[in-house]
Amino acid sequence: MLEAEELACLKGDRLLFRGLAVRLEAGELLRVTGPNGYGKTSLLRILCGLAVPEHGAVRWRGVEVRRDRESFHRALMYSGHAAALNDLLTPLENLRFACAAAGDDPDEAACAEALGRIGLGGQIDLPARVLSQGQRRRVGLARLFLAARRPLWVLDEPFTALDVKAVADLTATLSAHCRAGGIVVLTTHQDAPFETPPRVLDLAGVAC
Amino acid sequence: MLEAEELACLKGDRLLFRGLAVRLEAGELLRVTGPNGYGKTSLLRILCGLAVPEHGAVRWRGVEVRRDRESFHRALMYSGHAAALNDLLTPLENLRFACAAAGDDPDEAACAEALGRIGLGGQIDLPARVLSQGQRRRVGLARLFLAARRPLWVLDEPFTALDVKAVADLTATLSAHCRAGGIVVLTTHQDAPFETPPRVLDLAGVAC
Amino acid sequence: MQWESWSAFWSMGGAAPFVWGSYAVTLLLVALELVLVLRRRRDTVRRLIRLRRVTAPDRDERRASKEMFE
Amino acid sequence: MLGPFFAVMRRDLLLAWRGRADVLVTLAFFVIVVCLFPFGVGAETNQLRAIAPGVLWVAALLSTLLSLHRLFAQDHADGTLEQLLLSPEPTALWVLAKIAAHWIVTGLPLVLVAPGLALLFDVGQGVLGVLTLSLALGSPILALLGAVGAALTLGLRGGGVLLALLVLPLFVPVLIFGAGAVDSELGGTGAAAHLLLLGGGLLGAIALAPFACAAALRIAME
Amino acid sequence: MLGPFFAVMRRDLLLAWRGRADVLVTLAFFVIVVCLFPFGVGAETNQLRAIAPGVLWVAALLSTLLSLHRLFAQDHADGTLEQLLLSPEPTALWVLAKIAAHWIVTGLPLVLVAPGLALLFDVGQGVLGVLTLSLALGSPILALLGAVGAALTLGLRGGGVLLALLVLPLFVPVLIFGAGAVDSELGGTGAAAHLLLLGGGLLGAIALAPFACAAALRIAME
Amino acid sequence: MKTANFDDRIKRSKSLLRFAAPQMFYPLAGTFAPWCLAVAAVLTVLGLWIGFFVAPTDAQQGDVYRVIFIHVPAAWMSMFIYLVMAFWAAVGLVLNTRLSFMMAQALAPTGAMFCFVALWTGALWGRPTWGTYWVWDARLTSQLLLLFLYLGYIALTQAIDDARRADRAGAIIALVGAVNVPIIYFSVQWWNTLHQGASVSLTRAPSMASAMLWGMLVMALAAWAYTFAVVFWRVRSLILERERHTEWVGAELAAHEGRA
Ligand code: HEM
Ligand SMILES: Nc1ncnc2c1ncn2[C@@H]1O[C@H](COP(=O)(O)OP(=O)(O)OP(=O)(O)O)[C@@H](O)[C@H]1O
Ligand SMILES: Nc1ncnc2c1ncn2[C@@H]1O[C@H](COP(=O)(O)OP(=O)(O)OP(=O)(O)O)[C@@H](O)[C@H]1O
Ligand SMILES: [Mg+2]
Ligand SMILES: [Mg+2]
Repeated sequence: MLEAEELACLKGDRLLFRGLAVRLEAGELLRVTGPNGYGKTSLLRILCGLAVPEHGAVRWRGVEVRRDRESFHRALMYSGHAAALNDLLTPLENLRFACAAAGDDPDEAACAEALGRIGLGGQIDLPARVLSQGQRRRVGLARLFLAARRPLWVLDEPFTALDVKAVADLTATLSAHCRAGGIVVLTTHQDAPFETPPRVLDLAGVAC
Repeated sequence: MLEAEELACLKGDRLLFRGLAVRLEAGELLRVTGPNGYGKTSLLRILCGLAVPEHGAVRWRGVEVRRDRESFHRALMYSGHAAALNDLLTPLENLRFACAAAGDDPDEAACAEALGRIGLGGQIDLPARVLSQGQRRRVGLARLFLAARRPLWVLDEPFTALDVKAVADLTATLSAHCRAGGIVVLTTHQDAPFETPPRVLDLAGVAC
Repeated sequence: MQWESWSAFWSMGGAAPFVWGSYAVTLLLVALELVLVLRRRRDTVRRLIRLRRVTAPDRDERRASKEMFE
Repeated sequence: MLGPFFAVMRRDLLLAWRGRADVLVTLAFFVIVVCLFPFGVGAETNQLRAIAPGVLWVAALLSTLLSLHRLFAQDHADGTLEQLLLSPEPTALWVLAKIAAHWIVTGLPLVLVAPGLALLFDVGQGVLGVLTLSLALGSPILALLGAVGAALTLGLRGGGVLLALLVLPLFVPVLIFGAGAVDSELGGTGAAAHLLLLGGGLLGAIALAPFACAAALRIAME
Repeated sequence: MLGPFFAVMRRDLLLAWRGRADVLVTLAFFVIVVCLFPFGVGAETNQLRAIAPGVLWVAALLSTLLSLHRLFAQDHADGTLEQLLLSPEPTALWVLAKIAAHWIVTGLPLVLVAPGLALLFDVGQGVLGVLTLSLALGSPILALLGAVGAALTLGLRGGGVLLALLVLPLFVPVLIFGAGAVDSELGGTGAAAHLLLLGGGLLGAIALAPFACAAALRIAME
Repeated sequence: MKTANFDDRIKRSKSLLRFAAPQMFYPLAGTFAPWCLAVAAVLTVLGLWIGFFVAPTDAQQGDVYRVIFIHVPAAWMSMFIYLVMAFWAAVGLVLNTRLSFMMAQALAPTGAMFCFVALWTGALWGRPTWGTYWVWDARLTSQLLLLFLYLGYIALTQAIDDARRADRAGAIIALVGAVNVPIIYFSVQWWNTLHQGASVSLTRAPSMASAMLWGMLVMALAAWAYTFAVVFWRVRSLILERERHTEWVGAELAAHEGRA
């Protein structure tokens, strides 16, 4: 489904990696690891089409993503370092907007339910500005419950700032998505309690 | 050394905790735990004097901190959620400024060495803007090596975004600081490999 | 030749500040630009040479990367 | 297809409503700039009347400029822009929605209060209509052109003022035709030609600016 | 004791140097605003000459205003301000350092180019000195007063323009005396009284503004 | 191996397009630049000689008019360079050739310099002839706005330090500016004629003395040659910067090191 070939990433003067190839089939979960600054975030942004690689190409169902950006992005759900929350809007409003902007349009009840499931039932009406770090993160992750139809999830350090229980819940959600035939690519420095140990791509191995 | 009495924290119309008391002696390491949104960050900001508690008082060596802000702040080193980095300056410049602003004035060589120790030897001349998430975090933490003379360290989620090796290093540094008679207060959701399990203050216990 | 004397030439029929002001500033700017351009070239070369020395150990890798970019 | 268009529009209007103060202060800035002039140039009525259309137009232009950097900055900082760029729908579409919402919030109020301010400068009642119309046609052009500049300078140091440098030369023709419309109405030539040109400019800007803006945003996020 | 003062000063000047474009573009904004006026009000030399001091002063005021929100915003966003407030030295001291660095970077260049721009409006050479002096005394006052406003509006939604609303009324007296100095020099009354008042205002502002600013910052960070 | 093949392929290819490859253009520019500068120097001396010693004093203006020998070439160059710059920006965006963006960026400072020179000399000329340094005449005003367009382009490309982003963002603003240049020009023309009668305008002497014309033309040619020289040098630095990871730059630098 998702293939990357011969990827190279150059940042300023530094070649982070090159000749990186990866191929993911339905149901796979890939964990990208590597020490700080080895290019995990850079790789994920390239896979999403947010950044252009110095060399190489990314393919989705055999089509280069730059050729058919729209259908690739219809299949993708990305969550980056930044939470994509507006401080003035409530978690509910933020979530509805995030879905609508991505082209889905879930109704309010579905969004409220997703927020409840992720443990923000009590904060549904607060402006996002006053949320705690972990609560902000959760709003972004609530989209996962509404994006089940999107096969490809790309998550950059999703466990940051989450408490232990939330980490376990999220891990379960990710596993369920894979069992249902989805693909997950994630980075994390924490040890997440996956039932079956995920496939690992260690950037320390391909680094230049 | 550091005492807090009868602390209460009110946010909006939510009382996060009340009647919280804690007393730390030289050489102690306190880990504040609790699920997301239970008030860890709020507590730490109160302890530092950045926020005023709804009720109660914080004392440093027996003197209320509001009475003698300056000598309390001379003894304190705080690292919050935000990294306090300017994107245009290099890590070296950022670190030197952070120290100078806090009233210390280490020379350039000492700063460069601290950065080298924390694993940023190769990034010393890059603008902070291009650093990876973990590298940004490290610049802030490099101050720990230069703040050994300050007895009280208050760290809000210092392990976020750090890779496994950096977490281990940081843990060792904290333990060493305590052995030398310092005090450390930190929050984290991750399990850090402390040699001796730290004292724990669980906010889930005092939450309202 | 139109000028009776050098001093007549320099006074430009009374418009000396304007004429010579124009020419002087132009000359200055052109000279400045040339100096800046040449200095930039020198600095670039020096900087890149220094950079090459610093990264000398992985020069082989760089060569490999170049091949890859082709 | 229009999903993101309306989602962005609705959200931006909601945000403006939530941060009500914002709307009021762009307006307030306009009013204050206009009112500062008499302090600067002295209170002679004839002179003030002569410069009034120019002052109003320049003030409108400056207020637009001042509010422009907020068009994408917040969304850029909090990661929303990244998410929008990953939207499967065409980028130019939601960009247009953002610009439209921005104009409704910052441009429209100016158009509405301008006649009132013109009266303070003792401008003849006959030309108030032309003044309003010229602003109504011109200020969306300013917003559209400015959006391109805002996208280009996104996340750069000194963004706000760099933006000013980039777009002000582009604003000059709008200013000339806008202020010129009022003057030629006063001079008796009639403002039709100026207004037609402004209208044509508006159509051109609507057709081109969102695409330039979308390209600039993609470049900025690389 | 002066450690943080010089540290802050050095850093802010270094930052300005690093983002060199920034310095140039505040200046550019000033230049462009001044140059826009003729397009708005028409190119008649006499009229332009009459409004020139006012226009220059209003433009200086607007450029100052526009650059103000950058005074603390960046440090607030990245957490530096939090750290500075935890500094054991007096807050007013490093606040003064920040303001001084800001003026050197944004105010001083305006003072230096103003005479050149005055020539574009064909202002008599005799008053150029007074114009420059009035700006040299007035623009630091603007920076000091503006800093208090910037601190008060820190982190608020619509900060930039809310700031404008807060400080413009405070700026008006400065504008009146500043532009007035030039006018009375032209009118033959001599500018001494105006300039003395500006000088007095400057001393007062230096004495008081840093403390007000420090208090505002502590409140903003709570 | 592959690299060598690629280089060979470029060298063998007969088409002119091969010079679009930075490593081909780099030595070419290096060879031409000094020659261009020499030509510029010779032409300048010739032009100034014509201007100051052959051309007669003007009946109306006296000797002030001798500013024309830099004023007009500078004004021409400033306008022409902007067009060339926009052209390269467009080529870069369409064909995605790195060298085009570099050319655009190398041209901008020289264009801005000529623009400023035209303004400065015009202002100094205006003082004795019109009695003022500046009037808001259409032509002068559009020249001023052109300077702002240049400065905006330069400031933008300088503020972005990722080369790829700087190239493309700069190209967009150059093109938007180019679309606006005619609009600005005509609007300003209209504005001025609307507001102000033809009290002052650039009325030129009815029959320009032919020596004067020649002087102007020679100086214009000198400006051309100078522009070529400076732009070639600047683009060489840019190429080195951008291509620093490639092998041929490595070889080039090694050669430099050897010489030093
Ligand atoms: C700041 C002031 C001035 C500016 C910005 C300026 C700008 C220009 C420009 C852009 C051109 C070239 C336009 C074209 O070829 O169509 C030009 C040409 C010329 N200018 Fe100026 N000018 C200024 C002042 C003056 C003054 C004061 C005079 C003389 C009284 C003057 C005399 C001329 C002449 C004779 C030409 C050549 C016209 C031609 O070959 O068509 N300029 N100027
Ligand atoms: N202009 C530049 N010059 C040199 N190095 C650069 C430049 N820009 C970025 N880098 C380097 O590129 C790397 C970017 O890494 P990236 O953010 O992808 O890391 P990461 O693996 O996600 O790290 P983390 O675990 O800390 O999030 C960093 O090491 C950074 O220092
Ligand atoms: N105005 C308000 N009204 C109601 N609740 C509020 C208000 N402001 C803040 N809160 C709540 O106060 C809490 C602040 O928590 P704080 O940031 O201290 O949590 P934390 O323990 O650090 O969490 P985390 O682990 O996520 O960092 C959050 O639960 C937030 O929802
Ligand atoms: Mg990362
Ligand atoms: Mg917290």
